[in-house]
Amino acid sequence: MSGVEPMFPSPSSGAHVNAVHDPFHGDLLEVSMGPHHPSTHGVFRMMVTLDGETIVKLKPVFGYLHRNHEKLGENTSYLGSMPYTDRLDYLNSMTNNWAYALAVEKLAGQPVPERAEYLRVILAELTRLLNHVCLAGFLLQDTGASGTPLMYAFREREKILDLFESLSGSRMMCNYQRFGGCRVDASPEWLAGAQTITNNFGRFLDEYEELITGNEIMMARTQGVGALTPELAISAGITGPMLRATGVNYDLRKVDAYGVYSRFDFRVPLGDHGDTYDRYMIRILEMRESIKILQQALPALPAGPIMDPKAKIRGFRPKAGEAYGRIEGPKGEIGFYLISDGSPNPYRYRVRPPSLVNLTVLEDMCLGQTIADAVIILGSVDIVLGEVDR
Amino acid sequence: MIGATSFSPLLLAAGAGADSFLERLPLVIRDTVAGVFPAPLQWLVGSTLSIVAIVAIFGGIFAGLTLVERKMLGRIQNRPGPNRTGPMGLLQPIADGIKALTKEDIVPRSADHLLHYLAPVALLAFSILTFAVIPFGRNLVPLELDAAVLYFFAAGAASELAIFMAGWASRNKFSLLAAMRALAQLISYELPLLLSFVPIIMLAGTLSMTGIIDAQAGWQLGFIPRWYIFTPWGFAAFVIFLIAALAESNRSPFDLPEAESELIAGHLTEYSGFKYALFFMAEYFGMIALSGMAITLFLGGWRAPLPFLEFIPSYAWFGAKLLVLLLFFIWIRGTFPRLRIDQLTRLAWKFLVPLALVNLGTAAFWSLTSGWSGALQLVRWALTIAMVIGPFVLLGRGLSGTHRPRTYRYA
Amino acid sequence: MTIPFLIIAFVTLVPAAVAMALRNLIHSSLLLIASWAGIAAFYFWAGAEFVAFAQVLVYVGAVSMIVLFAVLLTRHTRIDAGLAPDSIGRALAGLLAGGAVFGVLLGAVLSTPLRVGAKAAAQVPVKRLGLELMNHHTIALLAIGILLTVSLLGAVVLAATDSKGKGATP
Amino acid sequence: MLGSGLLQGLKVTAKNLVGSFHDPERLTTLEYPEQKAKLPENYRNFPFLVSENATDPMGTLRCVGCQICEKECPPQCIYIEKSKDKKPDATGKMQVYPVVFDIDTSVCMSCQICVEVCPFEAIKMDQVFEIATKDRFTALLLDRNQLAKPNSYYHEIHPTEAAEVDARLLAERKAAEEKAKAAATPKPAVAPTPSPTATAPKPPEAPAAGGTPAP
Repeated sequence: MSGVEPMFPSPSSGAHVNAVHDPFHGDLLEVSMGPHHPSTHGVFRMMVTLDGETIVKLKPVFGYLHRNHEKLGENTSYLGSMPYTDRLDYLNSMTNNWAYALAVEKLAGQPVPERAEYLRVILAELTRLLNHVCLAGFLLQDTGASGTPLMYAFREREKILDLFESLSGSRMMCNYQRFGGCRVDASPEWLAGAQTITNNFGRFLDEYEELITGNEIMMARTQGVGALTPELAISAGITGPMLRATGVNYDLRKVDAYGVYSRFDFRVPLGDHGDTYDRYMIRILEMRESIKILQQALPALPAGPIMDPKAKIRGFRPKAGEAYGRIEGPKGEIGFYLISDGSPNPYRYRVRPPSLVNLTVLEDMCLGQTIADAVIILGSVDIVLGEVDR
Repeated sequence: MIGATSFSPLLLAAGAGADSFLERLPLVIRDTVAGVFPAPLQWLVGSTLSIVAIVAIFGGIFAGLTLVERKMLGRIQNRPGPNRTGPMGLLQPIADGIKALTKEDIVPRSADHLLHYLAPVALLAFSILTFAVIPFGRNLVPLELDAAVLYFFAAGAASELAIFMAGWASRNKFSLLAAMRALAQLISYELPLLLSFVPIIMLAGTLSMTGIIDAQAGWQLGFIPRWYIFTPWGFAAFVIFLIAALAESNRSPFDLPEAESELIAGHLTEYSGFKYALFFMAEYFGMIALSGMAITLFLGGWRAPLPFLEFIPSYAWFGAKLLVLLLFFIWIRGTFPRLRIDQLTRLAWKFLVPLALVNLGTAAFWSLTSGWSGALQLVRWALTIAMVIGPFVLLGRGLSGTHRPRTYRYA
Repeated sequence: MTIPFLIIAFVTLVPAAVAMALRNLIHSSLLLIASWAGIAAFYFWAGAEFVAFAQVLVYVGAVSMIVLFAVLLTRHTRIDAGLAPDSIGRALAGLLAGGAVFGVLLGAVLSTPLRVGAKAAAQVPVKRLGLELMNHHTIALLAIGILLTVSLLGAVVLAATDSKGKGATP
Repeated sequence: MLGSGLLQGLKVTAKNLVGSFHDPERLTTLEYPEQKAKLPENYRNFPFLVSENATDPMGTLRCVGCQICEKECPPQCIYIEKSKDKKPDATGKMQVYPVVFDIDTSVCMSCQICVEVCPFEAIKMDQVFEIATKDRFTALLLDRNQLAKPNSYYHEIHPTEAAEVDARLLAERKAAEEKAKAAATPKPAVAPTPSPTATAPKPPEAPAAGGTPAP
């Protein structure tokens, strides 16, 4: 951007905005959306350069929520880092915990009893429902539906959060998985509650789809907006529903078949256009698949201990070495890479955040779209700043 | 004297109308109050009384409407809505009013102070002007004008000016961008709004409101009122009028200027305190005026829907229909996402305007074939319905051609 | 020369004059719109309601938008540009031209056969206006209609080609 | 047909509008101060120190000042100072007790790792969440007097958990008495009974180290 002479002095009171002159496009408008903006899902800033309404350049700026998570991991014990993983992607603490526990178990070669494996699958699928319902609600909120779809989504989310609270003690900061199993056993009443919720969830989804999916305004606003090509998605390392929306068949639950996923039959939906509508629909269909998994896993939950008896809670010193544990989180592949030097603290503690990786292609998707679309495209990427900034 | 003849005071009801006491009540009040003053001043007192009545009643309706809107939106979203201030949240409008009054009124330093102050005043003035011609009841016609419908749209059209002043005076890039959007939206929806009521004028044969209401008097087949909404072209015009009214009053699917998710609060970004409340009052008055217009043109103004219900006073019927339309506006706000600016203007120019023009033809056909009777009556209805549905489906396909719910494959 | 006539004349002429003197283009265009409203008041005073509402609808509603958009979108004029006459000669030439036009207008007004009636003309209902237009002046009406449609289509064609030229949005 | 999706949407919102008047499922708001949600038993907020009885909380604190929780706490918000002298604990063994036991509740994130690693069942999670204060510093730093709560309170908020903990402590006390009786009477030929390992039904709090603090 050459020649940034403010043709039109940006008023001190108005948002930080100045007009720039660009030799190719003529007079452009550089607008800063965020970090304090109603629709950027947290402290995330987009420096958008507009030519009229269409976006010519978009520079994402983040790091406002950086809490030095990985360096902290190196100074606390393995167990000490577990509650911090809740704060990574604060919408899905169960899947964060499981990814970390999986990595440490791989590092220390720690077996996990059957019942704990089944419980982990149940809780991961409940978290997937939670996250995708949240996304659908926020996406509709960005397109302008004044809160109605979001309230329906939150009504369902609260039921699942109550389940997590009665099991782990806290709605969102569960700190529930341990290396070699889970911390608290699921009581029969809890399992009955989970069963009723999964049975009713299908009915809620039908009502939700009736409200949204056929809605002409919603289709007009999202179809063909923010399209992502499969090649770009693969080369940018995109994972999760965003990748499957472009048609690439890559789901860790099928690829790695970690835990006991191989025992359940479920399908992986794939999109063709990779635009915002596909990303929304893929998440709705994935919710239906998660319900199917839950309905198979809940009755088949075996009895037995939920914690491997030989597992040590304190003074846990894995042998020196490194391990990378990854699971299919609701937002994509969340992985933990640990290097241990035999001491109680990990030598290196690295998190692979799916939100950050999926965010790297934001500019490619937004070029040529209008400013109203940029908001929806950001919404469909489904980022949580806790995970992006770590 | 300025047009003494045209500004006639509250007209005594021409039509037969039930002479029940309630019906003549407004006249009785006006005569008793005007009687106190000497003769030359009586006209002046009568007019100020009607002005005071309109501003008071519709100010109250505005206050009630803000509460009803929040309660209804709440109920749609499975929550009770405001119920803390007063028994059922009934004191909420008063609380909002006090809040708006006491909030600090910040004016940006680089703003154009004169225009910044004038914008809400102008917007409110223009939207209140439109109330002068709407007949609220048999004897409640504030101003009996011969070209009343044209007056209504002249006052409505001037409100664009005020929005431009608001956007420009704030000297803020966001509000200027939003003011441009608002103007594009208002101008492109002015045409369908005007075109949708032209067939009514053609069939009613007059531009004056009471004339249109009289044209909708009488009953078909004994109990169906002869309102224009019950004719195929009338229903199509009513739908176009409602969509355009939604856009004119910046309501839900078209609330682009105040698109929170994009441009913060559009041209209202730099307003706070009472000026912000004035903008909202103007928006709600615009909505009430447009629904009053829709009632007069399509729903037979203050006429009762069924013959045996005539004993209820006429202004009660106007109020009931107004309530139904306002609730419909709120219901739409609770359901639909927002359209983008280019889709919004494409909807206006490529869908509503052609439909309104075709509707003109259908109404012409309807009026020419009014002589047909017996079997021909059915043919007439069938043809008119075909002339309404046909273009709707054709243009509809063109509008949302590629947008269809998709089917997905599974790996 | 009744009082309302003076008031309306004041409301029409003074904003127009002030508009010429102001430096801020937006303020002057808004004052211009105020004087158009003054003209509408004239029609009202003369009892021609229909023309008054048409004047408000067309001028205050639409033409004002065009004026404001034109002022806003012309990029290169400084918004607060007030053109001070840079030489006495040019100011004199301006006055001369203005005076000449004023003289011609005054002559035409004074020599017209219109009698200056104190009483306002009879109230003309809109229906008679319509019939009059449709019977005696249909040709003029149709000609204006065609003119407007052609200009509308021209604008649409211009706008369509213009957006394609500068990189069409998807 | 063009408008069918929109009409469907309107039908859903209308169903919810009407439903919110009669169907409890469609009106989920809980008017907080008047109606309070029933907290699940596992709910945890800030920790508290368990004392055997309410009459003499400082005397009968279960905590022996072993500082394991201080070391294991991720945000390091516990501060303990041991006493010089010793006092007998529940099983009669002479134990040190904490003179100072502060928890900075502005740092604590209620992750209950201290409860998990405490070998003496001395610290448990509380369920009090209405703890707003005006004073940002001293009021949030709770000392041992504010933290100590009787075992009866523990039974109140976590009934099943408290019952298991009491059962285990009782077993330990009995085992310790038998050992003491066995040691007091002449040396029997057989080896002393092995100290009771973790009993099966107990929730896997921490493998009871039989009274001696793990290294």
